[in-house]
Amino acid sequence: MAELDAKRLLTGTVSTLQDLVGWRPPSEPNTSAHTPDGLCLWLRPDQWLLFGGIAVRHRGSTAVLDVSSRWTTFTVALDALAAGCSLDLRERAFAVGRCAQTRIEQVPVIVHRRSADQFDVLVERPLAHYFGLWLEAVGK
Amino acid sequence: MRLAEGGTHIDRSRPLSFTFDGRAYQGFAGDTLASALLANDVRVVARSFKFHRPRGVFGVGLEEPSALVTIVRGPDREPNLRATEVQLSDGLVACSQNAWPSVRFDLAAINGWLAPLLPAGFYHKTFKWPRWSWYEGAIRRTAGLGRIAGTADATRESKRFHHCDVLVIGAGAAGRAAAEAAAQRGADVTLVDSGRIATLPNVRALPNTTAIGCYEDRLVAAIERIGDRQRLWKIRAAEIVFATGATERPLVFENNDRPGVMLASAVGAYLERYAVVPGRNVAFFTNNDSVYPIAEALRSRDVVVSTIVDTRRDDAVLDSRRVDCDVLAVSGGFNPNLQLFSQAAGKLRYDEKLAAFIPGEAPPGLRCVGAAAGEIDGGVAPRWRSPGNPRKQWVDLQYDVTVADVELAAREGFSSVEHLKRYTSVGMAPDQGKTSDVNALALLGEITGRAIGDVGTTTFRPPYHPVTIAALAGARTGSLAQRYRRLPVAWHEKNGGVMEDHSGWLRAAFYRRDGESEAQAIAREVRAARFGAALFDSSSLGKIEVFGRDAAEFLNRLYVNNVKTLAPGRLRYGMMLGENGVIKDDGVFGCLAPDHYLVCTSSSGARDVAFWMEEWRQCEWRELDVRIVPQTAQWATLTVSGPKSREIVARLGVDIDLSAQAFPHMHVRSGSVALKGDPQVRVRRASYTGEMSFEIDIAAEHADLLWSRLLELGAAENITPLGMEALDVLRVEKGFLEVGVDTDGETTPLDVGWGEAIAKKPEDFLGRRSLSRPAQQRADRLQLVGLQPEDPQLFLPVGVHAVDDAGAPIGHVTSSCVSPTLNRSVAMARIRGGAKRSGEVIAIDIDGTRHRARICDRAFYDPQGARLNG
Amino acid sequence: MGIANALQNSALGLAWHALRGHRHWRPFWRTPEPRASYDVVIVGGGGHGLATAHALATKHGVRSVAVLEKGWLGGGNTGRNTTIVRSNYLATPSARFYDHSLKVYEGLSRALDYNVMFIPRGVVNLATSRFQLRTMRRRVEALRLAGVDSEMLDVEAIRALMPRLQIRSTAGCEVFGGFIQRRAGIARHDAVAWGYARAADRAGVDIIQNCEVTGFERNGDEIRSVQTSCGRIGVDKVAICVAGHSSVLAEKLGLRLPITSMALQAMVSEPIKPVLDVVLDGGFYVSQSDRGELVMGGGTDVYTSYAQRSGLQRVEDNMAALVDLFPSFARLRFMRQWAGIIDLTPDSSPIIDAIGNVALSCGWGSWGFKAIPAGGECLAHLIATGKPHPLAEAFSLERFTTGALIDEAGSSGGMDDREPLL
Amino acid sequence: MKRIDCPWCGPRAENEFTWGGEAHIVRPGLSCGDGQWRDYLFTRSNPRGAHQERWCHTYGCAQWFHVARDTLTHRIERVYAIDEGPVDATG
Repeated sequence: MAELDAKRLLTGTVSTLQDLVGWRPPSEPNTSAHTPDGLCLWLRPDQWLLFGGIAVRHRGSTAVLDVSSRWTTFTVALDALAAGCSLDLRERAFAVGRCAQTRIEQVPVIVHRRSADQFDVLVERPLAHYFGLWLEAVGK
Repeated sequence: MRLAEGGTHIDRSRPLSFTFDGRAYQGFAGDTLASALLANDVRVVARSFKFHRPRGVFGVGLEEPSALVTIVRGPDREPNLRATEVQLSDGLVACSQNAWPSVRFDLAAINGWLAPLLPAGFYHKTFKWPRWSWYEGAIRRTAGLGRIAGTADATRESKRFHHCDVLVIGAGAAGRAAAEAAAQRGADVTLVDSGRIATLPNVRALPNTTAIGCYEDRLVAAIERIGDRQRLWKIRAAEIVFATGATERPLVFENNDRPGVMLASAVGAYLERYAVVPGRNVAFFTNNDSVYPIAEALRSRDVVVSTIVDTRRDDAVLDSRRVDCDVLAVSGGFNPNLQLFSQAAGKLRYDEKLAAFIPGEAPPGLRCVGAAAGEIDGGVAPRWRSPGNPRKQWVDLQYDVTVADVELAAREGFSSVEHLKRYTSVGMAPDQGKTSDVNALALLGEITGRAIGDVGTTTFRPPYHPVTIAALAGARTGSLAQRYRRLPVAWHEKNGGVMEDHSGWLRAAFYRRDGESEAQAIAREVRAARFGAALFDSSSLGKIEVFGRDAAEFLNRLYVNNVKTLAPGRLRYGMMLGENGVIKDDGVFGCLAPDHYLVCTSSSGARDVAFWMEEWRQCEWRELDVRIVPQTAQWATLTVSGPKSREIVARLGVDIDLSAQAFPHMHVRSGSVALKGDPQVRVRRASYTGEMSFEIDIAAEHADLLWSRLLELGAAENITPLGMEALDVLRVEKGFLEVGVDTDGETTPLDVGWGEAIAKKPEDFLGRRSLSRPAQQRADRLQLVGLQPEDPQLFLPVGVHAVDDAGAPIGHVTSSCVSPTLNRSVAMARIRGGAKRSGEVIAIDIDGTRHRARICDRAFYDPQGARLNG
Repeated sequence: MGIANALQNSALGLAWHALRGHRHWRPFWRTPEPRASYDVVIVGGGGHGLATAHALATKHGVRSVAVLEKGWLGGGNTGRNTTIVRSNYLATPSARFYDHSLKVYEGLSRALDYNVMFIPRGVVNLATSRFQLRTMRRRVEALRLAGVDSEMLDVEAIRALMPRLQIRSTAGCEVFGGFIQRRAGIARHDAVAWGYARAADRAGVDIIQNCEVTGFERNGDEIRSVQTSCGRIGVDKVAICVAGHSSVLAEKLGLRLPITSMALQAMVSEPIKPVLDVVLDGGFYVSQSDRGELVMGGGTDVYTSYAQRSGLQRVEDNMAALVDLFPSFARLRFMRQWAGIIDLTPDSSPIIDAIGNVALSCGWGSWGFKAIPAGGECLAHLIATGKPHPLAEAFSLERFTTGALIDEAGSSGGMDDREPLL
Repeated sequence: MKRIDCPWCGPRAENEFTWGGEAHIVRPGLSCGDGQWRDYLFTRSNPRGAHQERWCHTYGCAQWFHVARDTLTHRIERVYAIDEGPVDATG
């Protein structure tokens, strides 16, 4: 759990965001990229999650928001993840660096593959307690 | 009996002891309960479902219809297990079921003598007078199979998702070949089998795993047995190969359900795998060649095979000849196991040569191989029944269905195979007709003079084999059964907060203090808000940020209010409707900048509203430049409310001018607060209590700190944590409505007094057109009003109804409290035509007694709202 | 054979037939060839169609009636539902309608001379929050004033009714109370179809199975004949009672309806000795059949579907709900699942109305079984008299234009909402 | 459980998606008649066969898109963008 790490939500288009923050977020769905300001995950065609603390600002419908508290990050091993995640997690289908939003049981999650066996799983804070219990249960 | 040598599945060096019905027996590692019981010459292991006839082991695998037992583990018991699926373990405790006093002598066997009176569907033909309930209880108790434990089973089962290119179901010769071939093609292959699997190169093997269901888009559910636990596998495969083999079907003849009558293939399997012969003198009864090698194998182990009656030869002699034997091994041919294939929408067709259903057209990505594909030695001479008493010839052993029952069904017009199934319950038992279905429908065809292919087969339904409910529930039991959202402030639970479910969030109903009743606690919290200061965790409040040049236009289409006139820094209370005109959600929204708005929703509406906004943005109003970001989880919201609230908030050290002039009611300001790291805050002067309030949004990670800080800073004013119940009292005193409580699936804004406000708005908005339909315009609709009982101390429970002189309902109470502030009972109610009936006294019916109450304005407390401005 | 007929369905008859090896039972229904024309042709041989035919023949003296069933009698939702019969609906028109149906059920076995095994086990709904408890009180009071039995239950009363129920789970989920309708219960679904079919057949109704309607011939606004797989059949009036397939038939009639067809999943456990004596209703519902199976359902697959295919998700959700309510059921086994196609209306209330000489009974969603007797009576009344039955006036098509909807989403069993992430 | 091919995320399990009902229903203006408004609100073709509908990848990228699906076989004939007009009903 690394809650206090600064996170930002970027919303806009690739080009309007480039104007606002000075770099292009990844345009390939469900991929991540290392940017000058930190690791950046594709969430939607018009939304990205940045692991970094750049200034909050907006210009019209292009915006950078603070989401440092919104998600709690868990580090989860492949076996535990496969207990509840319906994604095809074979490496050829979900390589290191890929990310996806999906559900685990009744919990919406963002999954990011850090290594062959290590995943970051981001859970919205109000459900983090529940997800923690679930992780404990499937760990047994 | 067990032979001295042999047995591919058993390990003679590891003897195991177990008990059945209290008697101790010995078996070997690798035995099933069935093989061990046969090895110990236990012949009667169960009683049948309806007639309580003695039954022994009949098969060797999941097809077993008769030998149902209960496994006991301490206080826990698992009923209805087939003895053939129970792996023997040391100290295993098994017992028979559905028998009293014992399986050897069962009083309910009387049903057997009554059989003539109990044909299929007999209960529909009688027990009508005086009514079914006079008999139902007794009949219910005799039905059912095993008993379940009275205590909970605490253990959690696990689940597992799995993906592969090729899934092969069944590890027999054909399955192994298919798996090997696919692996050589370089495919990622998974092989599942109910039993053991010898390893294959580059094949993921899942032994002790039974595929139980084949669902859409090639999703296969499979159950892995790990000791006495089960794990559910959800396997998604690009291609599925069904190597599910075939199941032998019995021949139908008089007393074919007696202990000692067994499937020939089972007799062969017990000999080969467990070196067990179920008797000393085996006779065969067959209509095909499959039994001869088995007979040979028995003879080669010096087991007496007294005779082989082959219907293709000896049909004539059947009635006359007497054969001495203690085991009768029967074979009526084989049915390919196509249940899973059929669940996956595979078609079946009847094959005359095999007298069985074989795969027809297969959906893409599915194929059958081996016996499942009909690769079975033929030579079957179909024979669906025998001479003699049809009431003594069993078609379905598990639910006690006889030839006579099938005849009766046909006679009474139940000639559709689905009718047959429902009328006689053939194939409806836990085994789902594995040994009975083809016999039953062939018999039906014979009786009704139709070809079997025309009779058709019933649909196969998951699961192929019963699964414990625990395995399907998986981890979602106990503390994981209910998925609650938690507030960012941990303080509540540790400080007397009575946490309850409020639309999916665990929130404090009230805060318990020693020696205080619930009502006292609530009253104390209410007084604090009215006369001092209260602190409330409203973090579940929905917070949605809307950006863009067209943000105002976008929101103006969503709200019944006029959004465009809202100046930066201001808040407005608004309502949203569904297109049907019904109130969807309400709350304040604010203009932070001309291209940046904040939408606050109810806790329950937060996700729904954001979802609905996105739908309109993406699907209908694509021309608008606007983006929506729900930030409910990011921002905690702590509300300080009450006459003393301003001074307490001032002590926080926020860089916002809090004076009434600079920061009046219904305004919003941003700034930072003097806590570690000077976190940003957004403060709203909006109130749900009717008192001056400061709603402080702060990043959730700082919520704990801010909460305790406010408690410190307000200690002098005795700042008091406020629970949901007190909040409810406060808003009822003010006559503030709560969507979903004071409104329902039919309530429009016109019903809650918003008619004029709406009339002022020029533009269209979602749901507006619905409001002008005749029914929404009627004067006698349920309209929200205030209600004051004439007896000021009489509490009007929520839900009680107002009635007219004739006693007909004219509305109901939606919210209510005995106001500690006004020291009188006040309520809100939806009353027919209520809007125009202010001042009228109406009758409220509480448990049959009428009480008088006056219709009045909803704002009972501070109607002018002077206290809000403070 | 006179005796055989005289002694059809009774213990004595059973004994008489037993002595003769049950060789003299008559078919439940004739299998007639369709006539050239009928006064009324009812499309759909489920409970509603058969009950309508029965009411036409026995209450309104309309003898020239045919029921056309494309498959086998009762093969649709009548034979696929979870057999709950109750009348604890919120809106007064609904409560009155369903309560009439319940009253008929109470005497149906004797009326049809066929035991449909209606058993008033009592139907219980639980409140798991203060909010639900308050909402519930409104429903109970409304029912009481409409003359329908229902009473609030406190936790102790609930514990007494369901000793195995978990009142407070570790997750903080708590039962705050509930309410019961004691007269409500369950019946054997197939038997209701067979009983009505048998009685209708004896009253002269022609029941024609394996006869699919392929089209209609109209003369002006009136339908003059029905084209079927068994040929053309002339009609004075047509009734459509085809539940999930209503839109398909309507399309052949040139009508469009406020109906969406969806798949509802149902499931049963293995039979065990009695463990649950009442019917537990709500988002997830469970009762124990006389044979000992737990019969369960809950949640609709929320998208248009005509595929009666089983899904896994509902089973996992419902079994989790079951174990949370009754932890001691954990080692019991799930035995079989199936799906039915339900016809949902926007307000979860039915439609009983006529357009020209076509009478329509649909919108029965997941709550049609309990309504079979009243639905049949009301539709027959509409067909025979041309006027809506007083109990069914509210269930007109017009309400979707005027906006006079009868919202029963809360008490119909409803749909589950999938929570958006966003 | 079905799989639906999200135009952005590729094939995902059915329970990540939300069904949005029949597609290409035009919202009439305030001046429309009660009957027209009824048809917009409630009247649906609800066909047994080819159907054009809206789905949202709720648990994924939260994007709405169109799906041409057979309601009898559940086979998805085509997935197309939310801003595309109706496809020929014959698929």
